[in-house]
Amino acid sequence: MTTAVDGRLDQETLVGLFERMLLIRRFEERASEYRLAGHIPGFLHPCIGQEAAAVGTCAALGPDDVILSTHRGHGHMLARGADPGRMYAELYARVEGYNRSKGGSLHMIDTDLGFLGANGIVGGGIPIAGGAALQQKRRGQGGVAVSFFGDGAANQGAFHEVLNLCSLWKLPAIFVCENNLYGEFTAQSEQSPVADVADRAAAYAMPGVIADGNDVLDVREKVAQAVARARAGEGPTLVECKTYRHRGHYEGDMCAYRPEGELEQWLERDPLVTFPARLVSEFGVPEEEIEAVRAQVEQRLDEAAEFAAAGTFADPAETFEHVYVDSIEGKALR
Amino acid sequence: MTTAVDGRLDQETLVGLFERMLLIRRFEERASEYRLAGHIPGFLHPCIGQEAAAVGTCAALGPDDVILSTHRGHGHMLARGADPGRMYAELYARVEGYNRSKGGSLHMIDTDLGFLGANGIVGGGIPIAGGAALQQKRRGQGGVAVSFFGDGAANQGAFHEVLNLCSLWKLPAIFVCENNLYGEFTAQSEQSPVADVADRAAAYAMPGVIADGNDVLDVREKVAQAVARARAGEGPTLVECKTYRHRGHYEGDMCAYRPEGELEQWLERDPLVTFPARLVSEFGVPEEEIEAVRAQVEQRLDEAAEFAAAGTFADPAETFEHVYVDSIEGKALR
Amino acid sequence: MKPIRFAQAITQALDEEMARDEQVILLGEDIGKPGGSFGITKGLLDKYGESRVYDTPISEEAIVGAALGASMMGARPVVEIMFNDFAALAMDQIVNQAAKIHYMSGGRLSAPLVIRMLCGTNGSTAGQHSQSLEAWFTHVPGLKVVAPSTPADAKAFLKAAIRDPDPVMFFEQRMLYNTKGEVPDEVEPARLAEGKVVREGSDLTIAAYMKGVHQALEAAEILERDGISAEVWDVRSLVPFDRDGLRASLERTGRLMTVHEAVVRSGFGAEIAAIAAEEMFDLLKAPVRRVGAHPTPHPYAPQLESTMLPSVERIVETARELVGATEKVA
Amino acid sequence: MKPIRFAQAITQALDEEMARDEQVILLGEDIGKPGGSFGITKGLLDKYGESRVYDTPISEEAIVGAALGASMMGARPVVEIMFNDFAALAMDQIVNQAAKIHYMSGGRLSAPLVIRMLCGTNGSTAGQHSQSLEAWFTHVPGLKVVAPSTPADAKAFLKAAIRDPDPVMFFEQRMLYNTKGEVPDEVEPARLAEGKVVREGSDLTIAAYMKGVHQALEAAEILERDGISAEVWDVRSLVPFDRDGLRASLERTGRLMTVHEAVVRSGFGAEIAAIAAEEMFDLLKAPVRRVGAHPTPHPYAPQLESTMLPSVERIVETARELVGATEKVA
Ligand SMILES: Cc1ncc(C[n+]2csc(CCOP(=O)(O)OP(=O)(O)O)c2C)c(N)n1
Ligand SMILES: Cc1ncc(C[n+]2csc(CCOP(=O)(O)OP(=O)(O)O)c2C)c(N)n1
Ligand SMILES: [Mg+2]
Ligand SMILES: [Mg+2]
Repeated sequence: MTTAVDGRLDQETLVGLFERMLLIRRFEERASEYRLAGHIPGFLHPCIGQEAAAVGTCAALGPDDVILSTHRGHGHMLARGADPGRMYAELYARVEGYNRSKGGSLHMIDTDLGFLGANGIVGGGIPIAGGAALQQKRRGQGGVAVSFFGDGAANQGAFHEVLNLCSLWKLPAIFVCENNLYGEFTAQSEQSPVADVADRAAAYAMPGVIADGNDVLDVREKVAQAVARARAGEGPTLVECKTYRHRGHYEGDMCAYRPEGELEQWLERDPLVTFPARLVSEFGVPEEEIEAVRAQVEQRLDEAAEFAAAGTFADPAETFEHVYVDSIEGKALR
Repeated sequence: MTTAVDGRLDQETLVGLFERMLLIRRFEERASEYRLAGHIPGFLHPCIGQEAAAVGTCAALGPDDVILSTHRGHGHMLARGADPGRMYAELYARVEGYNRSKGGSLHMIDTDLGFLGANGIVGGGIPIAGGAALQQKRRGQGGVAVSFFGDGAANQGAFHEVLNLCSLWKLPAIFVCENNLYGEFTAQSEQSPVADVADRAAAYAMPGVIADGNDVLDVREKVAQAVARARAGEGPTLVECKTYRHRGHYEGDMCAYRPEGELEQWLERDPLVTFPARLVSEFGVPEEEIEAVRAQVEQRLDEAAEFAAAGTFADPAETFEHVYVDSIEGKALR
Repeated sequence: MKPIRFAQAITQALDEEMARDEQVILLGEDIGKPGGSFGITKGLLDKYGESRVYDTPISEEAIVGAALGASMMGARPVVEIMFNDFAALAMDQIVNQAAKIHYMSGGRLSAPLVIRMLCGTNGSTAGQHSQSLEAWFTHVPGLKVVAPSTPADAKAFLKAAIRDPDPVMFFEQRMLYNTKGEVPDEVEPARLAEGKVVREGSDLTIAAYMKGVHQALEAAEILERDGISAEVWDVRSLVPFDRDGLRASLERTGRLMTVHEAVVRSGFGAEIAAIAAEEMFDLLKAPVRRVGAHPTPHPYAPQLESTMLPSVERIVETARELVGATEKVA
Repeated sequence: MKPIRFAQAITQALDEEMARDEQVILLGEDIGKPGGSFGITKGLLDKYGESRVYDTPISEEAIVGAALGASMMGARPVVEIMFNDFAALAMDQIVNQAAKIHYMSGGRLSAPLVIRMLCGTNGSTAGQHSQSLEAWFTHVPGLKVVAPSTPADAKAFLKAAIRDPDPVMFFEQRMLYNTKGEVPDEVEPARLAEGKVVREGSDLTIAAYMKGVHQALEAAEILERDGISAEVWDVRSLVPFDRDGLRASLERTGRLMTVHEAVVRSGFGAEIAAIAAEEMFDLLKAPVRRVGAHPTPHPYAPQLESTMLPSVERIVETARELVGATEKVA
């Protein structure tokens, strides 16, 4: 079962990558249903279509590495190994959620996984990742910090400041740009004259690499190289994953801005179609195993949703907790 | 007297460039004396050594062009043709100053010259220049907007955002980086892994050009090309002028951070030494004319300083004016 | 005169001002074809073209800077900042540049721009999309700050803001976008300086703005049943602030409560309370009371969020205490 | 116990905390070899090395972000922002990120960092290097805000701020750097919550902080000659704010004046005044008065600047009016 396949990844690992991608896909599809059914308030920004970038990246990381994510962060967190039950619980606004229902989709955090946060501010996680990389370097144990961000975020000032700083100090940071061709409802080409975000790496004397963001193995490979470079003390890398979000910017967006046929083209490269096909044809994974994974994922998500639905709502008094670590008299300071 | 020299510039123009550079040099040297003598409160950031960048740039501009400057802005303003008397008056905090003594060195502005302001925030003028360029384009009369900034400012987020935006919209902006090798007391090499700021232009799909910032003709030439490009609707250019400030970051800085011999090397390339020498040897300007210019500049600055010293102090009631254009009842709103 | 939505009133003001003055331009994220995240600018790109409506990269500082530079040279830019939380990314251009340029230049330059900002929660929008940060801007001399509560005011104040020669921060509370109100067919720009009594009363003055006005009005209905007569005074313009209007109301009531969705601590209610305690102390029969968000970040969970945010119930209770307290004292 | 300069007290606090805990690191512009624009960190790079003292590019947002990310992972960063005006460039990281991370994570993460910021004028430093923006931060739940007035407090509070588990905004008024005061040899970190009576009095309470305390003390001397007894209460900690301390003082005096260099409108004096008007109304015998900068940008010219800024004379005059006014009323 664990025969080495391409010299590095055995079948089990490969199937594991598929499983993670499928978990993300189905987590998001279900989340959108649960939202329609009224279980989830607030925003949802599904990452459907971008699973390979999330899973490929996280597959190249070790347990001491940390991740800063975005408003489209469920995939990153699941790819990192998060429990979908606690994630749904957070979305359902239950105390069993990762953040006791205080964060929600935009601010999910799990320190145990080194998942230092989704972020509601476009580009807002990038500086934090720089700081995490700084502390990784100070620790000297080879840990890296990964910063996920979108093509739109690459036009924020923070991107520039942080890439400069991290390259200057040779910090172990990996900047993973998920270029899904859009920021909200506006094409990337209308937001920047530079099509390849990776081309910006040169401005910081760091390598800029393009990965096929719909190919989990390619992403994994490119990120792994970046991680090796970072662990070796050679500094950060910018990895651009070319990908596409199948759904709207958020749940409810009808995607009127898309040219006809664009989605269809990308659907042909859907990692959840192409990768399992490759597993079978190229890596000799039996069809039944694929089907078994599908069933497991559904079951896991059934349980996750049940866990969330059975969760409890925070007592209103919790509103005043966690404003400060040492809240004076347990209440928010006035 | 107006014989064409290098195919474009006649002797009068060349001598004019020298005159401007000398005016700046002596303006700054005197300002430092006047400050020591107690006439000038607040900060002074002298641009001594960088005159060629200022004068070369402004020599490539027309009357409808506008300029955004920096904390080291006296040279830019004088290069643009400002009256040293009104400038000293501003520094002396007199109402005859360009800004009725409300701005001082860091905030000098003359709308008549299209000089839209020095700036106390490193990088703070860059976004404004982007907006000025936008309006120039909207006007459609071929005007450009020039943004001066330092090597240190090139690490600010604003730099990134604005260069991206201006290139995207093909705005008539010229980004003139005066790379004087330091930001305050820290070498540029300790602030960025990229030695040539011009190398960052590629990240915005715009040309990046390096000029010898101590050679007024080279600067003028490179900026003129950028201006032509901008006027033709082809978008912005980043021009990096390699130069050096002879004095400290501000008056009072003893420059302990400089490696030995560095200043001396740059003094050999002092534009106020090399350019007049070239005028004589290469362009056949008579020594006497150079001397005459020197005398004129001193006389002009004598008069300027007298004008400032004879100026009046604003009535304290002026404190409350100009907070709003239509100050309610002429007073600051509470 | 027909009822329209608050959001429509904003669109109409933009449209009419753009038609009137070709120097009125719009800048913001997704505001072109898509019409912005909330549809406010829908149709304006088609109507006025690319030299009037600028759909920008996600670069808040550059956007405000672009508006500022253009405004110095004759344009009348109106910026849309999608959520006021994101203004945190443009504070230098707003505060250090736009607010001060007229003053620092000794009156030689000015910055006639408007920054429209959505504020307040939209329901579980959590920590970074729910804040109400207007107080920050009221602390910055050189800025004007407007916060309308009705479609009619939104339209009249936005028109005034666009014609105003100074930088105006224009707050639009998300929760008001779908509220309806009568808007005259011809709206004249308002004077950016006046509050307004929207309900007369004699026992206490509730100085409120934006959604707070609606909550105060609801509370006033309930209080009336208790025999408490609340005057609701819509602040509307935070800077300049209508001291005379506040005084006139306190002359009638002698008691003051402030209401806003922003966090109470150092919110604009503090300024109003301080003005009253400083300049109208002789009129006060009772302590000033402030109702607003409790000082926590915005929680995601609905029941926590509604605990944090001001509510009609809190206003009613506070009013009862306030009027009761005075009776005890008197 | 010997008198040292305020600036030295800051250096000592940094030095001692760095010696105590190797997770204390410094970040800021020019803070390495040059020791920072004001020499505060001089010698610390040599003493503690490059993995403790980070001289940064001019990138305020990245600097604060770097501190924040490191703090989440166990470091105790102290950032130097050269002038608080430049914090405008880092507001997202301070306000949307650092302030909220503990809350948004449901208590799973925290951000024990300190942001040291110079504030106030240094004499004709004009529009962009003179502001006092502390009030902004007091409006943001999740941040603590400290503003010491003496070397001893500066040292004790900075040590406390560094050991504090939350993000602390630490204000250092430029004009105090050269003032001297006694500092015990062994300084224990202060509790970040207490104001302090620095002069006792019975006619009015002057609640002041930073330079305002020194101005208030001078004014109190002058007032004493008039027979007016002013109590000076050093606020010290703006968030958390010492309500009990204020109440205790008002119980003695019944009159309140606030003093700070920040612009009065929506300054922290408004919050203090509002607290008094809300919670201590029964103690007030007279209107609250606020002394601070008039609402204009900072002018360059010295005589305009001194018109704008609060002065001992204005405090004295205001106190006379305040005490006089009550006598009229009474
Ligand atoms: C500072 C800031 N500006 C604007 C927004 C609104 N917004 C949310 S997502 C988004 C688009 C982001 O595009 P990109 O970075 O490409 O990420 P994607 O959504 O495509 O994953 C925008 C503009 C925001 N959240 N934060
Ligand atoms: C936002 C901001 N950060 C820091 C400063 C303090 N400061 C003033 S000038 C300067 C150095 C600027 O370096 P550079 O851009 O290279 O210009 P130069 O002084 O060399 O002309 C710094 C850090 C400032 N004024 N504004
Ligand atoms: Mg995108
Ligand atoms: Mg420099």
